[in-house]
Amino acid sequence: MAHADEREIEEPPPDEDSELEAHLQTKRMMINLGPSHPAMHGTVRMKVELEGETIVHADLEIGFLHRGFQKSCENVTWNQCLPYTDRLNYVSAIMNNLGFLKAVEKLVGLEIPERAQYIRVAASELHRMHDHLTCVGAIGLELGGFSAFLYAIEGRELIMDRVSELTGARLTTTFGRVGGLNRDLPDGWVDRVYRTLDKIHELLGEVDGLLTNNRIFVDRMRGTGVITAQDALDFGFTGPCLRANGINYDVRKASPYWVYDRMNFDVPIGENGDNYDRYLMRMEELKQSEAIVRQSLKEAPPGPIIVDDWRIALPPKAEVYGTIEGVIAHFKLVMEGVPVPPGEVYDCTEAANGELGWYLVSDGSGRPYKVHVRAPGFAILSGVPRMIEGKMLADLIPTFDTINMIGGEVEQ
Amino acid sequence: MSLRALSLVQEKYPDAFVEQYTDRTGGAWGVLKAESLRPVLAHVKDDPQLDFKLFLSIDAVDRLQLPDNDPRFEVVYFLYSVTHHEHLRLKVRVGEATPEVPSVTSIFQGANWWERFVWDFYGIRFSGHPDLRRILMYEEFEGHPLRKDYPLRERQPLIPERPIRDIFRGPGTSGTA
Amino acid sequence: MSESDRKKPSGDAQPSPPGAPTVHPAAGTGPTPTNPPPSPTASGPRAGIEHQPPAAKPPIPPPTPGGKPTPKHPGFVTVTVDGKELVAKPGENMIDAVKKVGSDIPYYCYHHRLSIAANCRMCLVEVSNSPKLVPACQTPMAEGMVIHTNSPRVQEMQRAVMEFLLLNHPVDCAICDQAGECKLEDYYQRHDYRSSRLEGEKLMRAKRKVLGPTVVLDQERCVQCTRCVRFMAEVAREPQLGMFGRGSAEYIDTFPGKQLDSNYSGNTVDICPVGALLNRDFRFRARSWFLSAAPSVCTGCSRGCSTFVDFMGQDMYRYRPRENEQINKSWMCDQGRLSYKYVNQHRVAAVMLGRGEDRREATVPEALRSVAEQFKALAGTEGLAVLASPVASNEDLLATLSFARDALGVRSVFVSGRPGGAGDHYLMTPDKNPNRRGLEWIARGLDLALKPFSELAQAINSGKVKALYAIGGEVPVDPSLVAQGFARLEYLVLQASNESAITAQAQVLLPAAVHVEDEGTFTNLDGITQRFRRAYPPRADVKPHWAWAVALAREFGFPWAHASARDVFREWGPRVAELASFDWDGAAPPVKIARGLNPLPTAADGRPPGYREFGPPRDRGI
Amino acid sequence: MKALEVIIAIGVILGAIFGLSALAYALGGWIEAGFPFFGHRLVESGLPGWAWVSNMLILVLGFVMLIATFLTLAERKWSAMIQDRIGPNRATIDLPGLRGRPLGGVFHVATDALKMLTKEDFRPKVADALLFNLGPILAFAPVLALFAVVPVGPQVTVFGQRVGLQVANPDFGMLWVFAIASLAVYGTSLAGWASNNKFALLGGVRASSQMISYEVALGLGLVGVMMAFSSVRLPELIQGQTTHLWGGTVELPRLGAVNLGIPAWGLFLQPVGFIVFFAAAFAETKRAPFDVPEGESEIIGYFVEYSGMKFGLFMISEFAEVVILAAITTAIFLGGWNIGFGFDSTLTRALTQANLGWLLGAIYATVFWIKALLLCYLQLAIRWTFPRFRYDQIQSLGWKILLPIALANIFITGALILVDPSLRSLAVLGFVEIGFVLALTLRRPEPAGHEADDAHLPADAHGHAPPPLPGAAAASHH
Amino acid sequence: MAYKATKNPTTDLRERLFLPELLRGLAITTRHFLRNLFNPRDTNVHVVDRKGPNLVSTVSYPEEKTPYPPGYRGLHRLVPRDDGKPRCVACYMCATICPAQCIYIEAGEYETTDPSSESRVIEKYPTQFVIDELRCIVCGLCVDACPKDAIRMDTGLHTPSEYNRSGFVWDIPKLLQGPAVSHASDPWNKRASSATPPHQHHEPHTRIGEGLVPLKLPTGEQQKRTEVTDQAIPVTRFLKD
Repeated sequence: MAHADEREIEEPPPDEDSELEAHLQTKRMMINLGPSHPAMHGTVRMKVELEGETIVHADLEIGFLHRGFQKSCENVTWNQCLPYTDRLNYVSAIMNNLGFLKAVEKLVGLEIPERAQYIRVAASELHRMHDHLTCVGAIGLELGGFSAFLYAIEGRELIMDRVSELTGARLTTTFGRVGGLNRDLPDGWVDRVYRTLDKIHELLGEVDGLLTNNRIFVDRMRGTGVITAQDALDFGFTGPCLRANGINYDVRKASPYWVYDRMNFDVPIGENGDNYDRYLMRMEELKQSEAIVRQSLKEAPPGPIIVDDWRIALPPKAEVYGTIEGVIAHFKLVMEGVPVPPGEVYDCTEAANGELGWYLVSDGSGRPYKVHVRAPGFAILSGVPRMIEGKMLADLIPTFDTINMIGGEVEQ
Repeated sequence: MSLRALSLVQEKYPDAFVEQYTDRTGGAWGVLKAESLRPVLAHVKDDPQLDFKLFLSIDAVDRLQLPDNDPRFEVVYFLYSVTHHEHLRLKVRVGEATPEVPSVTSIFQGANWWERFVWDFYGIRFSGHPDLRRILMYEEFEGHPLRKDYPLRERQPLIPERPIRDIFRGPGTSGTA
Repeated sequence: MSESDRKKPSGDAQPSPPGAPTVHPAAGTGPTPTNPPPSPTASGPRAGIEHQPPAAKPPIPPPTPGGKPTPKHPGFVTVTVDGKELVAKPGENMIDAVKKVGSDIPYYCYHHRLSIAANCRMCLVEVSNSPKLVPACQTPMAEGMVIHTNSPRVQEMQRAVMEFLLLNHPVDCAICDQAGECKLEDYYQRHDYRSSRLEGEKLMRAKRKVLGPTVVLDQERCVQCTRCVRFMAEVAREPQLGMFGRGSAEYIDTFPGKQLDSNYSGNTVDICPVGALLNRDFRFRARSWFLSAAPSVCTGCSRGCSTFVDFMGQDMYRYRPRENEQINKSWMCDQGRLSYKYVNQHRVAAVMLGRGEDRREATVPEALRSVAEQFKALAGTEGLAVLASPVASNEDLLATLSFARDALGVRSVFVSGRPGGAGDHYLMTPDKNPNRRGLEWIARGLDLALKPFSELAQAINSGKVKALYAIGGEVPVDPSLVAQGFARLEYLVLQASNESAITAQAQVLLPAAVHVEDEGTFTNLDGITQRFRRAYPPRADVKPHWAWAVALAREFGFPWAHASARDVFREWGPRVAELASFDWDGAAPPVKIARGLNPLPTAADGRPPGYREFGPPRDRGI
Repeated sequence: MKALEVIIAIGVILGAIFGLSALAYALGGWIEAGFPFFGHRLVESGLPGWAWVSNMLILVLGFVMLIATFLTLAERKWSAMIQDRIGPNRATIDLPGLRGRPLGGVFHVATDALKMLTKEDFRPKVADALLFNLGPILAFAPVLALFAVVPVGPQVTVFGQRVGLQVANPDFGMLWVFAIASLAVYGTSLAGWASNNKFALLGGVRASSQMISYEVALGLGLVGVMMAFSSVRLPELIQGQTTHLWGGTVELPRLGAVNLGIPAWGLFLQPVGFIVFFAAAFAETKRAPFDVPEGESEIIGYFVEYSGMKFGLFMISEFAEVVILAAITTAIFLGGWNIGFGFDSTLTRALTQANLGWLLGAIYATVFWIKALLLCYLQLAIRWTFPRFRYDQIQSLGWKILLPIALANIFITGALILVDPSLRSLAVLGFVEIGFVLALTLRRPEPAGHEADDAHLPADAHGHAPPPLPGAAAASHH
Repeated sequence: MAYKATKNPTTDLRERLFLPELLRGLAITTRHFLRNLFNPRDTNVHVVDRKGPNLVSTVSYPEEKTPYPPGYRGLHRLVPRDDGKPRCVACYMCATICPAQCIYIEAGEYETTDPSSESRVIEKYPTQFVIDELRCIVCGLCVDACPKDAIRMDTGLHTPSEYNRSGFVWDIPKLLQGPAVSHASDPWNKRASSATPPHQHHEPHTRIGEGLVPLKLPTGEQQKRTEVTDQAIPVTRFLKD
């Protein structure tokens, strides 16, 4: 273990400046935060070396939630991967579902029906709000402002209701299929979404009133968890965490997919790269997402929701029940999966926490040969030691909150 | 997508690429020689014409079951340029016997964890990595699970597993449980 | 690529559809390499059987104008298939030939071992010398012919044929055993994939008509390709099936009052491209896509037909014939087909010590210690005899007999084995032991004399033999009689795979693996040695014979460290003259294991994987 | 219906307080007047003032502990209401009439107590046994002792004896509060150290440093009031606050002369002092936003290793501190039992004439507790509204903000008192300060900056003014 | 068109003074407190995004329940035919697509002599159909994959709790519940007599649980059976087809 030795040599020799300090020897305190600790979202273990309350060195240990995502996906058909993608970022599962499907569709060379694109946009943005509300609420919670948390969670709960009406499940949505969607919008759903958005708007105002200008909150957030733009790029920050550094990179704008180019929205950017800016990014994006949901639902055209190609999409049920053609196509698709032609693709969407990249390799069979997920949280989490070393122990809390680490996607 | 970048790199380092591809999805990528990986990555990061400063990720592909599987592993680097809005995909191929690739942690700090990831799951070493430990699997784990020849059913529990007996009663439980 | 290879449960024999399925042509389908071709080809990694020799590229002779074209390559026929030049032997079938250049012509009725019927019309192709589309199976290739297997006309025709074939096909995939290995499914998805345009009613005909002991017929599903009729007439030479009726009322059936009771009737199920003929033994027991296949050898008789073993988890479901020009062509007999059952049933599962009331389960070291203790005392004396079964593989015999010679000091070996039976006119032989020739060779190679079983009985009765080391539990006479004889033995060490009357008499019963659970070789009665592959690992303490021999030898103090059948063959194979030149690795069938659809791991709570959670498969059927 | 329930609940609470106060007065009067002592009555034996015994029992064990106990319920119920939840509503007693009626979750208090008492009393093997056990006691005992000097009701004549609701009225008055409050730090720091747990140690260190830091501000915040009323004894402070700053006597029919003036409550005279004292005392209670010693999402706190009733002592001492802080603040800044605005004189006159001293005292005590309960609510609301300070920010708040403000306040107050002993100019300054803060609070915040910058964007891009949608407009909320 | 959303509240006196913003926060929470204190809780769980005077959206679970939306993925059921047997023909599609491998099926064959005319048509039925509800991840792919409309997740129930794991292994007697479903394309509808109903090919475009053909109902015998089923599980829990 040569590298371990090198590290020990790199450590600075003990400070022998003054005689006084020689007598007043202080030892650094090593404490373990996690894997089961209220501040460690999911199960992350952080070995922290403290000098007083100042973090001298932090070492993150992840993997407690590892489920073998890639290996699992390599052994099921493309559509069967969807439940696995649910469990990556389980707070915005739809975005994972649809992001994965988008990559597969790109590999196949499919263009999905327009209505499906609109619904995908609306569902994604709803779940972006879901994710951001959770994050904002969690910031409140872990900084002690419990009411703000519950107001945000109330909004999140409403989105969950809408999502369960849309997808059939609150959390693990398994929404969408290669080539489109597995179900259309339920009756009256659009109106309920509008009402939900109204309510969330009101709740957000309250969260905003409780937190944004509160000096206690501002003091906790501003100037803590700072990362420079250079470092942020280096570590691979994307999404709100990168934009908080003033770097304008949003996949929805940089390479618009689905119908995002028809959506009227803006990308908020920050400048300081601290916790406060990251918090503001999420608050602003909530408003932007709300606008996108409204717009996409308003403009969604009628029409089919999945491609009419029985090699890709399951035939309509009546055809399956009644005709041999339908049942054959159905069987072939279930048995062998979508025949994705051999090749590889890298494709990305803007998930709630940043660029959700998929690197897919197909060998031409119905199952993926390789599914690499570039989870935004993984890169961001790897930058956390940089953000908190030299800061106080308590700064760890808002930092962990604002990066919105989701164990499921980081640990695959 | 990143053909421009590939050709720019080609200009600067004529010998760097083993192969270049474009595929039907519109993606383009290049396979680099292992020794030119670090210079090329440093170049694409710093050259203002390229400016691939955003480090996305690293992963590997075990090509064991693909028709063309020599060398066996392919380490893939994903970069993005926030100024030119381009993705860049670079690959390095490495054989099975001594899977070792130069580390790029000194160029991109974010590579640290991803390289640990690749080491963990594919057993590809990164020479010059400051702290090449497993990242998601536990230290006691043997083997590299994403290799295609790692058996899917292999189990390496740290705590001995206790079989759960009552499930073996089989179906028909709606009567007597 | 043979017919039987095609019918594999996984998708390995079915190349994925050409090009990318797309509804948006502008998106582009094929990869565009700037340099070399990008990653994997369509055939995929699991298409290992398919071998595509590169087309020969001799120098191009100058073209001759007018008249009958001069052969471009003298002695060969040169045609152009989909823009690629193909050099074929005269008389070669077009369907087989075009595969060499990567073209694929679909067909139902064609079979390379049967006569040409050309009645399914699926193989229609466009050729330069005919205004109409011609059936590829029937059309001889002419010099300079230009063949299009994939032109729009051909595609439209394939669609039309598929539509016709499906017109009267019942909506039966859900209950049809053929689903997953059905050519209708494959070709529909590849060539048609349109919805039904049928407005009227489908024809209704006899379903589930039992044709004989092996085969059940569903006349609705039949596409009238007559492969089965031709097989029974031409290969089995027992014409028991016929086509009856005319036009849309045409159907397959047995002749009135007759049954399909040939010993080769099972092959009609194999060659049936749809689910019309189904095997009654396999019926409804498993879905084909769950089954994994491993190349193996039938152990039903000394013919040693090459087979595929279809298995799921640690259970075997069926044999399918594997193409082997030397032995069984593409066929196997029904008796052999059913001979797999001993692999699943009445297996010896644990090491047992003691006889009668003292019998108890024991650990492996305990049993080995006990054997070593007893045998060491008797080693080299007349009182210790060795009984070897010709059902064991060559590797098993090599290791066990070497152990018997070196450690037990015997000079001769008694031969057990299954009792003889009937043979037939084609493949089945009277000797039901798959490896008698191998046993003979090995005994000779190891300087051991072979003695018949009857002498052992005498020796036991006379009290000459007190202890017996038996490899394999099969005996040529009634097992209960043998068991009575064995009861007189003071010490019986038996390595057996299946429970029988004899295993009850063993003081030490060591559970032995069967051939599907290990690698190895058999030598059939013609002296052809065949490798077989392991399908799945044995359960619990079950070990191959050679492994028991090695373990016992170590207990005796021999430094044997053979870890696989391969090691065993490397060590002792060269001592047997006939096996010395056998290329053990090279003779391995190319496909290791064709995976079933769901090889997912066990659950976190340690339960076995999904489908066979509740015990071994049951015997069902009509 | 709900309003009725609320009114009934409030009535029950007030009735209980009133009854308990009346009981305290009656008992005190009876002890003074009729309690046999050395064969004589107290008055006759020359040992008056023994009513403190009953006061101690009823005030400290009755009022403080009961209110603190019910605050555990209130904390959950009120926070639930703040956060749009229901709160405790499950525990019921299987008795006729109570069956299936959770009564707003009031029985949860009992179940909590039962839980605390019956939980395993766990002690880590590596902990220091003596100090570990001592911790909760040292944290709890001083808190109760604090209440000794707080007067809950005025001195009235009961059974012919002058009785007040105060355990002790020493000359040093408020200094007792400062002295005892600083003792509680031993409990927490011992608990943190003795647990032999790094998290607990961090919590203990944080707690002790925080409590010691805020001692200073705590004292200085009160200096202004003490100067204004020239006393450190709480009854005198309250008495001082009953005076009127402005306003004249109005002769009303049947009620006689009524002074409709603005009372000289400490809050009006010393808003800055109030804030400083309240913040500092809040920090002493170690409740959010000053709960870094606990810091549930960071280090879990000095009592991380405690369970059962030992943990319960820490918890209940926290709530007792809440009550006591509310009581002291009421006494010093909200005029104690003083109702103000002319009611006092009328009421006193009427009831004194009717010789219903106990009634007068009980009414005043109820008023006192109403004020204290409002302050309790304030503390709870603060706890559920604000985020937590950071450890160093607490220190800088104490040393860099509260301390200078308190000092400045003292100098200004001193100067103003010197100039105008009638306290009116001090009150004017106080009103100006209060008005300034309220004005800032009520002013609408400016719209966020970006909207002005990006005026060219359509309005609905920001989601604030979405176009009227058929669904949204038609949506009725039953 | 990115815009700077960052701001610096430390330049604002209100923020610097602590008090104004704290008071505003207190006002928000106190407003909630008072609103919830004086207004009765609306137990109408249908309208969860209410904006009325009382905001409490908590559902007191066992007493109040939120209705499952149509299409919600609940506990599985095996859909019965009109004659009470499962529609399932043991085609293993659900077992194939189940990512959790929680479905175990064993197929059986109706006797050729089975008096029921339907069995003549169907031949195959599940002798075992077992779902390990502990393994199930409720992804709903099995419902998608069923070519016979034989498995649905429209019960609106969750798996009830059990004391041992085997209780979570649901087999046919437990799974077979809910109203019977019949389609015109079902083989017994086509083959029951020589006068076969016309084959309906282009039934309306259906996805899971929608647009199904109305129940083919019922003779007196079947009516009785349906009622029994309804008693066991209130029909309201099932979604309208």
